[in-house]
Amino acid sequence: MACTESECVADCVRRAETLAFADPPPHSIGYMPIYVPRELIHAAGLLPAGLYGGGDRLEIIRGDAYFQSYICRIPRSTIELALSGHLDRLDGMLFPSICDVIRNLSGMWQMLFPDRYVRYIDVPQNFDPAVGGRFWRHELETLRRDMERIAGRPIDDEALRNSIAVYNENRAAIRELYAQRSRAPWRFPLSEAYLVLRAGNSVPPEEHTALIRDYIRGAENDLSRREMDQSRVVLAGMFCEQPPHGLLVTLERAGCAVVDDDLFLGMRWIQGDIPLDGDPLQNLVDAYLTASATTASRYSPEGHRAKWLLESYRRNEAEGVIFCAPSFCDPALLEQPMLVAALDRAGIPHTEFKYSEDTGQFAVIREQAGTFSDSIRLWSAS
Amino acid sequence: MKENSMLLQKQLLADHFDALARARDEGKKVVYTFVPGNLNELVRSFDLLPVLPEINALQSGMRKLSGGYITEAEKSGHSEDVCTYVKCDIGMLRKGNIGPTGKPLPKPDLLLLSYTGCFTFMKWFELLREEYDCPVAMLHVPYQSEGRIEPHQREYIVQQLRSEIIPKLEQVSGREFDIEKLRSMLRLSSKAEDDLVWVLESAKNTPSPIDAFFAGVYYLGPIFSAFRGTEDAVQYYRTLRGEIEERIANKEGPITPDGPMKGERYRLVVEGPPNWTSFRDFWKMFYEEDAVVVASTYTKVGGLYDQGFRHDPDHPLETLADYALGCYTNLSLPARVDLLARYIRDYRADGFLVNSVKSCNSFSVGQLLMLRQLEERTGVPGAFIESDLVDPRYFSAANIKNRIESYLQMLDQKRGAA
Amino acid sequence: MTIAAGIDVGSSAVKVAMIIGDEVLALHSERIRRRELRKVINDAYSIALGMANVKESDLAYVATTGEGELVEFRRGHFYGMTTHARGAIHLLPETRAVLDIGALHARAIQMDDRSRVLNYRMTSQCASGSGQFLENVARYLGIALEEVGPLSLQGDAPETVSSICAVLAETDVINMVSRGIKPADILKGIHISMAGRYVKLLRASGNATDVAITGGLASDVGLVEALRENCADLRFHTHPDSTYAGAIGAAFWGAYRHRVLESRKAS
Amino acid sequence: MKVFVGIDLGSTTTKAVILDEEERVIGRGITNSRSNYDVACAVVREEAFVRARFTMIERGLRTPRPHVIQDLERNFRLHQHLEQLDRLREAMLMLAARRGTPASIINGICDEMAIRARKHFAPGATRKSDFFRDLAAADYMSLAEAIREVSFESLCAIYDAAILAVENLTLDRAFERHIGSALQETEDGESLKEAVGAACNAELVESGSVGTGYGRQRLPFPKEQIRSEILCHGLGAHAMFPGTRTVLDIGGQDTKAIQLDPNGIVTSFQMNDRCAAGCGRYLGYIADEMNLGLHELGPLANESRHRVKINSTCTVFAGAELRDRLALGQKREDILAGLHRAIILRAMSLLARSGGISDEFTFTGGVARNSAAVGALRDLIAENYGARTINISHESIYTGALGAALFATRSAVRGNA
Ligand SMILES: Nc1ncnc2c1ncn2[C@@H]1O[C@H](COP(=O)(O)OP(=O)(O)O)[C@@H](O)[C@H]1O
Ligand SMILES: Nc1ncnc2c1ncn2[C@@H]1O[C@H](COP(=O)(O)OP(=O)(O)O)[C@@H](O)[C@H]1O
Ligand code: SF4
Ligand code: SF4
Ligand code: SF4
Repeated sequence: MACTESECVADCVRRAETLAFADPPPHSIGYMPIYVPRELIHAAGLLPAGLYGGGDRLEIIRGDAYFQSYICRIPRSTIELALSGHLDRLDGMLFPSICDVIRNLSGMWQMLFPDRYVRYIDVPQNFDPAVGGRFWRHELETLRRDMERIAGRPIDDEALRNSIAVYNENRAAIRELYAQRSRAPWRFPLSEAYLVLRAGNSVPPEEHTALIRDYIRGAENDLSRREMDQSRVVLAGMFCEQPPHGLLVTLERAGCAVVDDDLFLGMRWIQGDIPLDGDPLQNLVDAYLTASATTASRYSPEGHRAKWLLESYRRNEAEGVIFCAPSFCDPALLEQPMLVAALDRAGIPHTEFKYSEDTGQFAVIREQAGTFSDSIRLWSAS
Repeated sequence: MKENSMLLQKQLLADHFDALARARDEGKKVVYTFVPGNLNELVRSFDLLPVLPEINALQSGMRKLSGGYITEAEKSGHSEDVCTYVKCDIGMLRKGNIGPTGKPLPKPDLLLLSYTGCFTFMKWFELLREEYDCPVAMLHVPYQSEGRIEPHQREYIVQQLRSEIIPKLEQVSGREFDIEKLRSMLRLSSKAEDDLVWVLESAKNTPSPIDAFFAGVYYLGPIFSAFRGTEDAVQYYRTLRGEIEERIANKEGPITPDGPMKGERYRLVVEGPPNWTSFRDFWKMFYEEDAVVVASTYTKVGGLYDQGFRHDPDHPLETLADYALGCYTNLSLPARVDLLARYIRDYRADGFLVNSVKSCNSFSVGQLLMLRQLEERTGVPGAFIESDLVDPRYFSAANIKNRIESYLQMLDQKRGAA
Repeated sequence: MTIAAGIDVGSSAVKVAMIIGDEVLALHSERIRRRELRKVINDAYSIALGMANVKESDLAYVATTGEGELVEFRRGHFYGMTTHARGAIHLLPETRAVLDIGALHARAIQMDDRSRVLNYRMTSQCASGSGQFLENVARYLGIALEEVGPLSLQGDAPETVSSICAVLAETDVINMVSRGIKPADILKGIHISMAGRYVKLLRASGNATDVAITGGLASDVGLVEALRENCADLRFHTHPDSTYAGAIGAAFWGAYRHRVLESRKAS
Repeated sequence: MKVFVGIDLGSTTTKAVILDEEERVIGRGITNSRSNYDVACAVVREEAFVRARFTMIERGLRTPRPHVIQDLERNFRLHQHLEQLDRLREAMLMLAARRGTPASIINGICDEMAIRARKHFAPGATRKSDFFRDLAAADYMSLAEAIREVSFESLCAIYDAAILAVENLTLDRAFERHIGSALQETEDGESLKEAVGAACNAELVESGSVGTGYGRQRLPFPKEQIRSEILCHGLGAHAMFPGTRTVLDIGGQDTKAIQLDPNGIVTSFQMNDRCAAGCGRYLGYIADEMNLGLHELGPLANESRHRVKINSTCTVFAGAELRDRLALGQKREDILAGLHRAIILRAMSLLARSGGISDEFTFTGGVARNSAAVGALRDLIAENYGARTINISHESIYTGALGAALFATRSAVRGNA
């Protein structure tokens, strides 16, 4: 079925909203942004549903009642969704160890919804296969048993292998989208790609992979899209609470073409394909130890994060870096000075600002992004 | 009026910071590490000197230096939003790394990142590593998400101690791990811990002879920090216990900066850390109204001794693991609520108060739900105030006083009605 | 020679600059204070045209900056920091950084000798310690804005404001007044805490030592003094026309763009 | 006659309530809070006592004459206003002389202001504000804008300095000074003459007073006479609506959610945190920005058909956001509707924090006078809690002061016993 990229985006928006604002499909397990091995959920025949906040349209009433003003937005909108019944049909919730906020949120869930399945997933910070690897395997085994219990059927190795293959495909499609965007950002603007990715939180991975491919084909064939005079930037800091769509539009209008970012890392925290042969669970364990994306939530032994950023800058032939982190996001904001120092050492231009998922005013951001882009564009020749 | 225990504690600190100042010259090696779940005995068993940046930060707060340090750190690009302990430490470093007694602190030879109950610690030492360019030993302590310590968690820690921490300590100190020495220190720890628990539980008396929050933080100094496992700490708690026994015999209340408290009108339980920049003013808001804190959770961030934990010389590595796993901020929220409910009941509290600090997500996220649950479970009304650890900009005295006063008047009104 | 206009639509005042070649022809500023913005813009613009003695048709380019989207007759828009840097270089050629302090935001900009913006920092979120806040306090104390600076210089026992929020800080000020603190000391205290925040911003943006202060608060001598006291290693420069830096910068960029476009047309 | 006074020194307004021994309200007063708390206190007390004398007049009449009394009070207020205007003129002339501004300009403006004042207080007229400061400012600014010889800027400065001086003067014995001339101008005034005389001579003995509110620490009262505003709002709301279980108070700078037991005793409460976003001052900034009176915001917002969703309620950025949105072509009423909803959303969170909304629910504080805020609150309560009895009274801004006065009465009674 041929469809244009705009139809495809509209389709994505509609599907993404089915989770947050209407009924989620039956038998799904909600999970917070990163480091959740979705393959294990999928292998049990359950749908992994990514929860990345409530966006800027959700009115927060009960959520604010539980969180002080100096805590980021994502836990409040997540609680709001749950307390207003939007998550009632989830069979359980997974809280990976991203930060103290998500960690404590898992306890709040236990208290607020004593009858529902809740699990905190402790992601190891030790990368020795015999130590951290063993621990992670234990976590995954527990998760596997839990999923089996919820689904009422065993997860055999074949099913798990199949799920790994499905997600390998999905990750490959996402990688292709990123590669295309980096090549021709005007053809695949972030404000669209974001929506296409976001849909992946609430549709089965097989469908999502197809959606992404449709979108890429649609946008490639749209000859009305012309190259624009923009500055190429890498965006960092958005791995958890997601920015409002208007922010991305603002960035692009202010002259920034985003060629790489860390949005929706939860879908692509495993880099490359996970092998299909051998013990599939062990393959998942090893993927975490050796092939997972570094984020601010993880211990970064030798400054891996800075390396990732510099590498992305070079690979994508970027001209600058924008740090755009959610307000009060400790992990992102704490690591920022280290990344800034690394960029300064490398002489790479950068700028930084904060947002929250319900930011409605973009004047300041527009001015900062605009000036940043101006200063790259007006002067890059000289 | 200074009591002996106070003088002793002062001396302990002074000696320690002197030793640190001389460390370079005397060829002693220094390890920076954190308070919750620290491995003090292990570090000391290698004859290494511990430095605790959190303690430096809170000391800077009490001496009104933190504001300047934080500004310094923010100037260099640190966000306004993040934990002020980190910024206070970085600022202090930028301004010459002068410790709380006015003597310079030595640079670390090792950053021992034992990472209990808070993710900020991890980034904190990553930041310090950039400054000092020295090795880091990382101990990942899993979270008690199900409200109990699981065997595989303990095992994971012991493995890390064996494969990561001990080798690095050996390397830095140039000594071999001496398990017997560790055992003997653990034995001293558990002795001091017995007396400490007695001190904390003395607040069950009426009137309470101690304030278990404002004075409590002083009482905990030695056991939470660099002195656990030493004879000095044992001595300190022995002396302290003696003094409190005397106060109980005389039916005396706690000692405050303005002398002994006279009446005891309200018995409170406090959740959350204190504010350090206006510590005295904050305390005064309580004792002026004859309110005494009989139990607090902050005094458990370095271990839940009152719930039965003791360092166990017979299982040295396992006990270190259990200790690290068991600190207050590593408990799940339901477990924290259980503990508070127990305190409210066991210490016969009239009320409980949450001091929510902006810096610390580990403490603060979920406190509003805890408040609601506790009110429902105990029938005791709670109060909620907000401040920060060491950022003077976040202590609005008028605002906090208003809330505390309103709260106490409410307790009064309820009592009048009953 | 190219004649161009720059209009800086701020949140408290509209500033207009008319330039010809390398020279400024006329400058005019109109405070908004509860008036309809479009009308204020039109008034300010026509007054400036009159002052410069030019007709609208003489203008090669009308450039806006700030919140200039309202201006229908503009030809192009430049972002605030780009224009302030340009304006500062025109007024104070020796400077390499700009501290622009307006009604709601402060911006610290680092630049090179051709006004290329190298780095910058800007306040966002909380509006504490902004010009608006100072204005409210002045109104509260019954002091005309022009007197704020000179009076602050007389303060000898400054009282610092603790609150970060401008609204709550106003209450702090009310309390101070009722405690009998002299207006001079209150103002000085406010200036000191504002200066602290701005210096933080400046340092975070880079390390040029010659700093041009632009924006409305450049004319506040009390604030300038507080900035100088706060850091001895920076040299702060002001110019009588500092307030107009944005408008001037916009005008010059406009003229530049005009030349670029013309030469494109020619070729 | 023994009376009891409660004073609520708020961040934006200061309120006083006077009770008689039967706990009946006989007088209320309100003024804007200002730098000198003692003056604010004195002014509001005087206001309340003036109002109490009017109550005495009513009580002294055998046949009720509400219309005549209304007229009388209106004329009285006009005289008070004109007196203030004279003082303002005097202060401005002095300042003008010092700055070299021609006196004729000031006099011209002031003459016109006096004419407008009579219109403000004409029968049936509605005023933009209860406060002299606001009424005078609106008139003055619009007149000053038309002046060409002197800059708007410097005329504003003169006004700003003068109004402060004028506000810090107290108005003692106001009743005695103006009632005579007011009576003369009142149609049918004769019929009140006797009652007015009696009211003038009635002895009102202040037998107890209690202070509360944001600035209560600075009230010239001993500590025993100070009560927390939480308790006062609780008790006041309970007195007005005895079935009250939940109280929401939105004042100038803070929002409070209070839960009560059946006796009006507070069982839990929550206040907004450090940030002043979404409180009454926010509406004040918005009104200023739109050049409207506070009274006009609600009605305008109610005209909205397409509410805009607004997330930020930062008070300081309110003006900027408003301008942004107007520039985007959004309608004033739609933005206003969104703003009101945003404020109430914040309040709803606070209510949820304090334990939800039980029946009956009472809304107090200045913002309860705003119809759009009330409308938004009704909607949100219905959406989230279902049917609840919602009490709002036009006097709800006095709830805290009423509670304080009740504490004064009761502690006097207890003291006597
Ligand atoms: N002489 C002065 N002293 C103090 N503040 C002043 C003075 N002149 C102007 N200001 C302040 O400058 C601000 C306006 O600055 P401006 O740069 O025009 O801001 P914006 O561009 O945001 O409108 C106002 O808030 C005003 O308070
Ligand atoms: N007549 C009115 N119409 C609409 N809003 C009003 C009116 N009067 C007061 N307000 C609102 O009430 C607020 C003041 O409330 P108040 O309870 O007096 O506060 P505080 O006790 O903090 O001074 C004002 O900021 C304003 O928003
Ligand atoms: S946005 Fe940041 S602070 Fe908030 S939950 Fe996510 S990682 Fe944690
Ligand atoms: S966030 Fe809390 S636990 Fe962590 S370092 Fe800061 S104060 Fe300590
Ligand atoms: S603290 Fe004040 S300035 Fe900051 S958001 Fe709140 S109201 Fe606005």
